[in-house]
Amino acid sequence: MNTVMATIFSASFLFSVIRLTTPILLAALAALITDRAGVMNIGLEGIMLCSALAGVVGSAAFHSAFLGLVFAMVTGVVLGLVMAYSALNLKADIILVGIAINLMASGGTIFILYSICGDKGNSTSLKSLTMPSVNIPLIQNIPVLGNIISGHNLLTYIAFLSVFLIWLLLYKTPLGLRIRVVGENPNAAESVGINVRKIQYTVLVISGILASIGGAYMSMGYMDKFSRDMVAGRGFIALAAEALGTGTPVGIMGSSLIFGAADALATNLQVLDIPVQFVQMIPYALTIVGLIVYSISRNKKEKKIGISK
Amino acid sequence: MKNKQSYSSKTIENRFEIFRVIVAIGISLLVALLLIMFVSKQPLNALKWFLAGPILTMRNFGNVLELCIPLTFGGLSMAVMLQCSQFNMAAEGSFFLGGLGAAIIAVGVKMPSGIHAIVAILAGALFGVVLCIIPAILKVKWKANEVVSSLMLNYIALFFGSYILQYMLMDPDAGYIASHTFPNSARLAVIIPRTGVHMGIFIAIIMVILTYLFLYRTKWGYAIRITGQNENFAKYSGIGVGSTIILSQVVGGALAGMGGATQVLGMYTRFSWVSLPGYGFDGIIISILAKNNPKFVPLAAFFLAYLRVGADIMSRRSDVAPEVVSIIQAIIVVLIAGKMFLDTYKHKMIVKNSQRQVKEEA
Amino acid sequence: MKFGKRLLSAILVLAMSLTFVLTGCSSEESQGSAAASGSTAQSGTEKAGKKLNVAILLNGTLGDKAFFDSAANGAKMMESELGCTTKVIEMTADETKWLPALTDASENPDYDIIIVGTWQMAEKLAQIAAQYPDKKYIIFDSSVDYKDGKCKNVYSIEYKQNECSYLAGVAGALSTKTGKIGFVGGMENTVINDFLVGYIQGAKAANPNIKVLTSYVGNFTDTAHAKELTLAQINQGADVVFQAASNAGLGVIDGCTAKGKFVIGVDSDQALAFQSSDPAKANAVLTSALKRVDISITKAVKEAQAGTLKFGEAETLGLADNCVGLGTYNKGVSKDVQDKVTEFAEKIKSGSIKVDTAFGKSTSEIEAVKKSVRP
Amino acid sequence: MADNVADNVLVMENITKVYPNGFVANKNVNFSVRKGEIHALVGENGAGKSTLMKVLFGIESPDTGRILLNGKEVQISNPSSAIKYGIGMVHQHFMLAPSLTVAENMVMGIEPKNMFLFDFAKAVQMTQDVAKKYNFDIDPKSHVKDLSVGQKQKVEILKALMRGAQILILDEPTAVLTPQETTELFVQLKELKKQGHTIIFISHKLREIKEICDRITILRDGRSVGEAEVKELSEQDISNSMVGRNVVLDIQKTPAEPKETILSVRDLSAVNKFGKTTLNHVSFDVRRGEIFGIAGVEGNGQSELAEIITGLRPYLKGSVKIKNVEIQNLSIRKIRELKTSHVPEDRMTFGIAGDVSIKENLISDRFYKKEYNHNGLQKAKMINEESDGNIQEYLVKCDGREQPIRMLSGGNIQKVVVAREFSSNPDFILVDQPTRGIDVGATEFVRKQIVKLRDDGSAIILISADLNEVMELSDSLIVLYEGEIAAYFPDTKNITEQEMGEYMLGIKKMSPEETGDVIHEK
Repeated sequence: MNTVMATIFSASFLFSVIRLTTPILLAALAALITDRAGVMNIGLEGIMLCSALAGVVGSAAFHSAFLGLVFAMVTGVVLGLVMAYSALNLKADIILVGIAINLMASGGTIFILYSICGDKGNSTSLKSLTMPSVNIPLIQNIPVLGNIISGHNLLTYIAFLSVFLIWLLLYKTPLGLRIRVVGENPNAAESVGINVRKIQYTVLVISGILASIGGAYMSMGYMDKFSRDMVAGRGFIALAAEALGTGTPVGIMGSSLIFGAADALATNLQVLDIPVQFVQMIPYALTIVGLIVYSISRNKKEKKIGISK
Repeated sequence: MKNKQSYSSKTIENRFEIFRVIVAIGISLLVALLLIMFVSKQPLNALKWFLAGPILTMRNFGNVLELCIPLTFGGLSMAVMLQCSQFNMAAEGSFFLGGLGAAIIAVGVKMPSGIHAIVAILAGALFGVVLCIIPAILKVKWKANEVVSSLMLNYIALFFGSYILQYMLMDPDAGYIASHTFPNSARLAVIIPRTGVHMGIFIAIIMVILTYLFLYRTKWGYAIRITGQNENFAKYSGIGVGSTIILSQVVGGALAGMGGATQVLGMYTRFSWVSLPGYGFDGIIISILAKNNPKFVPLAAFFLAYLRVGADIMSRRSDVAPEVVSIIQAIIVVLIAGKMFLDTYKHKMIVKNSQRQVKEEA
Repeated sequence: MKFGKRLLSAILVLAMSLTFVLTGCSSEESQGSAAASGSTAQSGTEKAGKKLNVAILLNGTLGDKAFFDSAANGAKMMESELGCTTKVIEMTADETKWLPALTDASENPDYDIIIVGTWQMAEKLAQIAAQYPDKKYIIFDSSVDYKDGKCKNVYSIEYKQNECSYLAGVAGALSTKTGKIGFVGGMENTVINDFLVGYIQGAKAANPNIKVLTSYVGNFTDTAHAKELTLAQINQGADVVFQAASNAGLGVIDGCTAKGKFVIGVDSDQALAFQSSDPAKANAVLTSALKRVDISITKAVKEAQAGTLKFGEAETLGLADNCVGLGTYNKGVSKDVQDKVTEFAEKIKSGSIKVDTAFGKSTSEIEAVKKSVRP
Repeated sequence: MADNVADNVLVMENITKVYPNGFVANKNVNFSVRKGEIHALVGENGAGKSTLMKVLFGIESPDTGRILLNGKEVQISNPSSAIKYGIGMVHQHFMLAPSLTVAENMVMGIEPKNMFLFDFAKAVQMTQDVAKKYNFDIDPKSHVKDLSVGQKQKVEILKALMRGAQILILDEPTAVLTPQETTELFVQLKELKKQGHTIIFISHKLREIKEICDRITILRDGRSVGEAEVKELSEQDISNSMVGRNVVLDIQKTPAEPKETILSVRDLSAVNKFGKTTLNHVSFDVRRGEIFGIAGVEGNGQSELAEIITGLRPYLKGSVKIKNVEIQNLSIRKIRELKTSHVPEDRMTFGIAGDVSIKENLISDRFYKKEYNHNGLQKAKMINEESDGNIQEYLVKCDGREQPIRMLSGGNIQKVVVAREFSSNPDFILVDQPTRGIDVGATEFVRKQIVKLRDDGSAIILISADLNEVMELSDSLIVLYEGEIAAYFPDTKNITEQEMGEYMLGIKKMSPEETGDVIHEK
């Protein structure tokens, strides 16, 4: 037990929390941006998986990690557009579209992987590249903090930078204002000539980009290869993180960090005498508890202002 | 003889729905064919096995039928829940727990043949209910989003099931994580020799009929459908909306649980699931294909099973990976769920028809 | 009226499914006999010592750089060394597909020998082998039940993976500087735990005070989680980690590479596997606990081609048969350590060391083994 | 009209609008507004005011007619182009995003930018500027959700002004306001007028119109009855032109023979979510065998009253008893089991489930009852027969009982609702806007059925915004004005429409003694 406590308060534990938070954070931000415009994107898991593969394939084909990332992002954009077209033009239920994207991704990535590499497990035979890790000058020399904050993958910094960028986008740009108006009162948006469908297309594309960076992180940062189903439910956890994040980028960063910490904890607690399965349950159980607490508090608030009985 | 008749608009809509489904399936198959052409060195060979493989031998056809069984249960489960407009993904977890529940009874209790299997399946249904009811209660009580809570619950169900399997059911002499073998009294007998088609197919057929009757012939099913269609109307009519939502999830969970139990007792000799089986998510595809109507669920299940078995045979006989099916499925779901897909065409049909009607009257 | 119509259609559905059942039976018969006669003709020519046509059915997917890939490698060896025709079929991890695929292959007159692997396939193979008595089968990593003269057409290969993991434990314990070594398994199952039990026993033999950290990924696919577990173990002081996690094992190798620690590969020689594509990873591999599926099945097919293979029997291959063992050593492993390992290997071969196994152990007994070395 | 065209900032000529369901909302309406005036647009519900304004604001396109702005013909195809032409509209339902600040709501769609960023400071400045210019007192940085209704309305007005609105349409702006807020609004409107803005003021409240409007256009039944200077007309004049009847309905009915009291409401009060009182100590009785009309301009408490009596809305103060049973804690099903029915105001939202068949829409209130079920299954044959019977009896024009109800016309949908609610032989039924938006044939049919139901011994509440209907159909009636009973007429025969108009529009009010007669069981 002491070892565990010592581990939890070590710098490398906190380092791993940040590392584990990265993909969840990116996907949760992707969920946030669509949610703020009144669209629920549950296809994040699928978008992440597809772009994880795209990043690896792209970096191997163009011999550039950066172009690999771009290729992953293009994949995310395309999938975002497909979702938008299906939901907004064809008027399919957005939840069903999301499920369809997820179903397609888990099989489709294997199909493509097999067609390219002749391998269904992973992309070892592709000489793919990874995004570099970055040591932040000055900060890396600060004793404990340096070990926690410095030395992460570039995409991790992009993830945390995205919190700021999304905050900037939502609260400090004309587009952000329009997104928030569309999410809250689409009639109000229409009445001043804002094209609601265009805004929803835009957020699905942005969401696709964010999720695709999260996917690329899985295969080009966290790992250096693609392997089947490697996203392993992180897109779903991100939905939960978004639901608990009070609808703001900073709140979502907080809830994502909690999930990252829960995940890191679950990893470290495996050395204890508890059955592994219960340790593995921690992040998911935490989500449900969080969801209940959040829903209760929201209902109380609504009762106060008299929206619901 | 009149060459062209005018129809009531309902007839047009019905015919159009069939037409829409056919077009959607056609488009998705076309995409699949293009993909196969693209990746395969012998595309014609691959195509042959893909499309004709399942009916070339009785055994292959048996594979289609045996896959129909869990898919039918998954489809029925989602049909009941979607009829109430609830996106409860816990059917997936319920399927898994249903299998576990059946295994516990099969391995842990001694009973005479026949009764044993029935009790095991009922236990599976109960396990399924316990899981599926949670998101419903959270939603009715606190308006917690059922999509998020049910997705998370699936993982919890999986880990809980693994724990039970590992610490209570495991056969240490097995070379992998698996329960002790099921006694014959609990197993569902194979009914077509040399295939895996088992008694479960009758249970599935019975459940299709019962679910259809439940949804369309009982007061509970009526309440579920009305609530799903228009909550305000249901409330105005005096229907208890909250309890109806919960009821739909209970029935859906029970069907998923039964499906898991039937699958485990029919297709396995031991319980050895260590990951979610996927039939709950498949159920969504099937339910969408079947327009959430239990009557059409077996048809949709058969279609999907045919595709999958075809793809498996193709992968054994050629160089195309069977995962191509997942792309077909996604396209079908989106096109069929897309209310506006081919809508302009439908509109034209109705307008033309009404013009014809006017002419006839004149 | 309407209801009557519905009832009628329901009855029709029932009737149709019954018809399926009936016609199913009849067409099945002709199918079965045709297949049987086909294979009889085939087995007639087989004795002439011609190049065999071999099907290898894997109940998983390729790409693990370990167990299944090793079997696929065996196919290549058969083609190049014996001139066989081979076909590797992935039946995937979906258990319901295994029986159809096996039956399918058995009915295919082209195949002379069908090879399957793992414990899960044993029961299914026994069932099928009885239905196709003229077909020849080889099963690796498990044995069918030969009691009462059954399975005369099946040859079984079992491995003592606990022996190679014992040696891996010895090598690990001698190479660690911290006195702590790690083990990352895919899922907690008996074969994986068999590796673990041997590993712990070997490590204790080399260093009685050794501590072993044990983690499981929970599946065989989540590489990221495997990496995280590895990093956590390294963080807790482990500097050599043994992976037995199939596809997810890539994450373990990646984690060790990133942190400059050693990883012990599994099944295939993973230093060789990464040598060309990723030298950094190859350099992190201390050694690999080999289960030479490729060599053993090739050897069996070679004997079959010569007509000397003992169908109806099981062989357990261990260190003595060169079918399990350690792979190439990292250049950082000293001669002393290598000699020490060889010493232990000799003792196992001679029988003076008996390696423990997870087969037949309950979960709590295995927990006790883990507890004995927990830090 | 052509004489002072030069003064007319806006002219709408010969506007005709026919909705797809055949309803003619505007028939050759002419409407002109002079620069710098406050112009009242009045008319009963359904007279065509909203449609005319929707045409002006580009939400609906007219079938005939043209719009001239400052003498030039313009095409207004959507709200954006209306805004461009300097037309602003303040909707009854506010077009605001509650969680955003006032400044953000003000500038949405025309956000000020600093490089690529949204310039919040500039938005605040813009808001302050426009507020100062028109002497509005508003904090640009406060969140809209924290504002009172009156302040929200100010934001809406400012929003239009900021976009350069010269012509401002206010759709019943005072309906949601407290008297104090109304006074404040009028001060501001006068200020706007002073600054040269033109205001189109839609209202039912004659006192207010007399107070601030210069000229008035009265619509009735989709036509323009005329326009005039407000000061030339008395409140009575306006009321008379508004509520005048074109056709006197000929409803065959015998005098009512009221029997025992079925529904009794005592001291019922209610507030809406903004805290505004919508019902104020309302008491009345409804007896078996009478049609009890509730008249009044919409938004004077009728909807709340209907929802409370039918169990859709909870109430805290007062009592509602049906056959001596207090319904405060009863579920809707329990209330219905007291043999009550309800034809809802919004039939598409509450009255039907569109994708479900006619048959199944016909049984939603009774499907669970013993007589409809046998051994767990519904009695299909009986339900089918009953549906066919209802379809026949209520003359529902359809392809058969299995047709999804959404395919029917509005009138036939209403017939299905009426069939369901009437065929249960209720002791008490509340009929809310029974003929709104449906064709003449269906209207006549539904009215006949209401009379028949009365003769069969039901107690009926009829709520209708159609004065004709409520006067002709009811045996006795009350008029609701601002949540209170303004008048009670034990016999509708002797009422004149002028009188009704005066009570409905708040010109007159009966004494408590007079209205107290509505309570039959003291």
